[in-house]
Amino acid sequence: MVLLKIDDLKVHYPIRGGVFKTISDYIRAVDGVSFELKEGETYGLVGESGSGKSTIGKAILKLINMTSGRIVFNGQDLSKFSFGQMKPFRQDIQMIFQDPYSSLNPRKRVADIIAEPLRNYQCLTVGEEKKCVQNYLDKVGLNPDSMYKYPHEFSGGQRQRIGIARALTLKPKLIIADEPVSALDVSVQAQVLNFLQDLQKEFKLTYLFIGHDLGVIRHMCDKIGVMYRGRLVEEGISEEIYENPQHIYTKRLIAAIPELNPERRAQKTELRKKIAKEYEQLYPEYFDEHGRAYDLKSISNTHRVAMP
Amino acid sequence: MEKPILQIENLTTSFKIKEKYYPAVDHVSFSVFENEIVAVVGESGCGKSALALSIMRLHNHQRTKIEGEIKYKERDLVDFSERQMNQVRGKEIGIIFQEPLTALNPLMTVGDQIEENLTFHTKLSKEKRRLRTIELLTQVGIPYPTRTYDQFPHELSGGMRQRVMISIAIACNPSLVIADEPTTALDVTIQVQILELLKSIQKDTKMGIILITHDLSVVAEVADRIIVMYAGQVVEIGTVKQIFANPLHPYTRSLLKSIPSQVTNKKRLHVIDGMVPSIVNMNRERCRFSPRIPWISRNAHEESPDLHEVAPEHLVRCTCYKHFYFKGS
Amino acid sequence: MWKFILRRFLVMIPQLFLLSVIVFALAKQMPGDALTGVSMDPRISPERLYELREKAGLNDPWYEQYRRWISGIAQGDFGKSYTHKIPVSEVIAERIWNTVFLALITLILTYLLAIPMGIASGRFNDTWIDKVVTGYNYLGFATPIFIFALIMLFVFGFSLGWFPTGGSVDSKVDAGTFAYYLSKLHHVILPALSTALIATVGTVQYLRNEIIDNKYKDYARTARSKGIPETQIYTRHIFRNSLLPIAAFLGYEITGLVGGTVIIETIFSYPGVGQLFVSSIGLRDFSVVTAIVMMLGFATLLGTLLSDIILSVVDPRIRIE
Amino acid sequence: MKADAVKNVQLADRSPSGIKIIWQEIKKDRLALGSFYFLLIFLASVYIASFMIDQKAIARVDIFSIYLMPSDAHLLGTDYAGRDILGQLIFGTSNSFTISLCITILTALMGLCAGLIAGYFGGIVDNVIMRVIDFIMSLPSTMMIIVFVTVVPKFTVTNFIFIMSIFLWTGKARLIRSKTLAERELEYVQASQTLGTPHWKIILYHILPNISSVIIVNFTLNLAGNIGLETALTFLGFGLPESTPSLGTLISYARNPDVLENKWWIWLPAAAIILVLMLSINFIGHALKRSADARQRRG
Repeated sequence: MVLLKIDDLKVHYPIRGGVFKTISDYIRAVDGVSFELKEGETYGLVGESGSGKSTIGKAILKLINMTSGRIVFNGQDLSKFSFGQMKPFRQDIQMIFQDPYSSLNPRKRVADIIAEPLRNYQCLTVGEEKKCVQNYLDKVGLNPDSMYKYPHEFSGGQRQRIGIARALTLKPKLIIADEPVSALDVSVQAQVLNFLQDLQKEFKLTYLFIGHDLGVIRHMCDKIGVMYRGRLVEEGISEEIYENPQHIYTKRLIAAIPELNPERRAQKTELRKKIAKEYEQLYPEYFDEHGRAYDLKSISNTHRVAMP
Repeated sequence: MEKPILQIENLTTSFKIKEKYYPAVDHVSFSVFENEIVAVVGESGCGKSALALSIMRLHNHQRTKIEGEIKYKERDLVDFSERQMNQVRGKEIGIIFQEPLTALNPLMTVGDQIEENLTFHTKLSKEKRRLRTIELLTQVGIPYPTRTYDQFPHELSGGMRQRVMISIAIACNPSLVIADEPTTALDVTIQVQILELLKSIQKDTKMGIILITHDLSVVAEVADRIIVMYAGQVVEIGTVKQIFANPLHPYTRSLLKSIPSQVTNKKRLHVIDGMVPSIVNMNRERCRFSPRIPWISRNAHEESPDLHEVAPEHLVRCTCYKHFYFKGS
Repeated sequence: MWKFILRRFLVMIPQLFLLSVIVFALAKQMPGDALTGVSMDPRISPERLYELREKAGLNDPWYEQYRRWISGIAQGDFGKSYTHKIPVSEVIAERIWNTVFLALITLILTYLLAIPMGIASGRFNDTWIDKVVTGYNYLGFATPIFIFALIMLFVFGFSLGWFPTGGSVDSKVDAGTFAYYLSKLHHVILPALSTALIATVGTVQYLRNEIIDNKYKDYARTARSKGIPETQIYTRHIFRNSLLPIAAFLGYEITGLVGGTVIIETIFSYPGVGQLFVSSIGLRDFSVVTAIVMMLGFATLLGTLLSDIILSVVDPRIRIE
Repeated sequence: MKADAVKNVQLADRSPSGIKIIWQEIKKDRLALGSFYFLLIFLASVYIASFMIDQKAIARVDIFSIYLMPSDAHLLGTDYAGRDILGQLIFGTSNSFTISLCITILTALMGLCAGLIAGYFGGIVDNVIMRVIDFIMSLPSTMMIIVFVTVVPKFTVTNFIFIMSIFLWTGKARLIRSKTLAERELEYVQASQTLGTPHWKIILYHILPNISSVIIVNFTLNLAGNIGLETALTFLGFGLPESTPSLGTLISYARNPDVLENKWWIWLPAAAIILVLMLSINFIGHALKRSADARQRRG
């Protein structure tokens, strides 16, 4: 079943210039993106900085105003709601943020941080609330006693887990994870990723996983959308994207993944050279005269590529 | 065997925290040879950046104590005066920082910032300096060097800025370049280009490179030898093949296993329990990694193991690595 | 950059308009108008007065009066002073150069004091020199200019007699001679110094923080990694980057001085615009008051404009859009 | 990684209870602590004294004791109308302090409202508020206040406070706006939005506590500044009406060169009180500033 459907989403920012600050052009942060999330799956949005991947996540939650398009969640069109009207739907869509340091209010205790959504939506007694907070702390592997501590008493990984617990309290259906591990060290990152996978099973969550690390994305996601300059250039299940990339940009991105086996360095360098050449030669075939990627075309049931 | 460019012996860098000195880099020894890339790997707080700054002696002098030997071409930099040090910095040893935007002066043109290096270390005329700067910009792959010369850092993209940083570091043909997380702030595709660039420059100049990074995959791409650091100490040194094919120290092995590899999908990742000990509350008497290996009995550890050779060029700070096994491996 | 400056100029037009409307409204609120003197005359009948008012346009709707008033100002006609019996522009013209001179000397002294102090305490922070400067800053922050000026006047003017206690020039010297200019300087030093010693504090503090900030920045570390000696790092990088915002403060400094002239000129009986302003209010000579507010308001607007322009010129991040 | 570490330290420094830290910081700074106790005792005694003394007796003109030197009868002498200077000092201090406090509170409230709203919502709201602030800031405020004071039909203390506040809230609003803008960029604000917390709650319960230290510092320093400004205006004759004596009133007698030169007891004590008041408030303010700014924090 389709849980979230994004249809031709556009987020444009005006560029003002000239003496009178008139709008001379737009930055097309997201420029006509459409995709679907099925219930229970993990959809990965991958791209380089400025590709618009984070903007999509924020536009779904109305943290950023969208210019046009439709966002249909569970059959409800969210795009026509205002920030305030979104409130009932926020229970079902939650977000995990990138920076474990700034995403927790330094002046609030962990208990208050995790209970914030509960206080907005449910009227619990003090005892119930405490029980609930402790329960979720336990779920993300933190000591229930830590609810009386302040965020600065925790390490980056622990803070990120607090953020996850906070997102879980309303029992959401969809979690938008915006680069949840990119600020963490490898070993801590592994821990958080494991938790995300465990929780997905336990709560039947659907993830929209936004990231730039192709290794992490492949590890986590069932389906992947590759973004470039505000457009989706390719979409497919993990194997298709990684083993059989079709768009020239995807190819280049995949080739850029560092090779963990030092024995194969020379091969990899050769491959990258080849792809770089190909990229230059074939660029006009994959992008129109404005450097904009074409619309997606299906080449198999699951695989879509931006081609003319 | 040839002489190393840089030979570090028992280097200890301590920071003053509340009137007491705590070593962030603890008795580190290694050497760097010509035409070699030595990667220093570790997670945040392991002392790798402190190590980089110690070699250049760029720390805040009032709060830092550097002990041990930093032998650069037979001369010990630790004993150098600031004045002598200034003859080494920029001329003999160059450094590339992580964040190219903040590392460049926002109010100075790119050209002037590169030229500065030449002004202080060469006797070139103004015109010659300009030509050399443009040559450098070309060398680091900047498409329009003469135009970029007069541009300010904020007008360039992240990758271009890092290229400028590199050209500053190599302006005087140093024999050693320290690259402190040079690609962390960059996108993958740009990261590849910068690493390729470093390698190609090395090919031409035969300089030694110390690559400081937290990213094992970057190491696998370019390094010749690897130094793994944990809590201020070196826990394992070896060639890239040794470390990746046969990692011995449990920390190295855990790190490698926790990378979400590109082959295993949806499998659980390996997790190291516990936390990196803080510089202040660290038990320096015991093996520093032992608290994080719960499935090994405590007495299996030697109190404070030394770094010892297990194969040619392969050193490990662990006596009981043979007893370790990992679930699923 | 040109676009920025042009836009900045355009922004000033509505500001100027608003300023003039406010000043005009205030002027209308002020008791008495051009005919107040006449209306006191018992020989003039109310009918005659009405006629006079009609003729002077005082019964027109406010926008009509405003239009006439503003077009007069545009031509340099501020009306007639009721106490001095000459055009306001002439009254002000007599004084304006004194004020400009005082402001100029104050500005120079402020920067002469601020830059070395700020640099010294920022460069050598946490040494004795920094502590001395910081201590001075504490005192300066806590001392209102008018009290400090009074004490200065009391000590150096009255008790020691080193400086004159009023006026802008010795009446015995001939205009245009060297002695005349010397005397002018002599009169201006004490008020200027009193202001500068206090006004400098903000700039010192700002400069100090800016230097301390800059010296731990990454780009300073990069400069050190090039092997540049520490002193050169300061001259080539840190001072430059820290002084540029200070330069941009010049305009705001002027704005601040405009407010200060009112107090300082009154205390030192210095015949400038500020003193004229205070005495005119006392004498209820509102055409002069209106003119001064309008003029100095214009000056402050120009000051902020100047600051914005300087900032856009010196900072390449704004200069190149 | 490095940048994160630094950020971590900065955020960690904003530890939970601001007031505790503030108090610790003041305690560490002997000068500030001394100033604090001094202010407490001094102001308490001034306010108590002003309740006990009969104001009418002080204001009574006594032509037989004009310009008396300090003596047993008049500890600090008398003024041109034979009024006791000490009594006037007590009323002046309490008046000046109360009025400055009122102005500071009023401007703080105005600045908070405007700054928080402009900074949080941004866009057109921000644009409009900032244009207004820019305009008020570009007016010659001292002169405008003077003109307003003379123009206002019924000049009272309340009017004076309002007139001053109109011109003095802008700096605060600007500061609070810039802090709010910076705070708004932090992800915890967005997090609260996604958690369904309404805007006003985010502003009051999340952003405000995080910028409170800045506001407190600014409040303290402004309080000192406003005492200076009020007395200066009164000194010029455009501040408090003479029926409400201020410290500035006493100093304004020094505009007469004879008083300035020969009758120091009239103006000097008032000047000294202003200096001491402003200095001790400033000392506290700077200690607070250090506690708010981790870089400058001692030890």
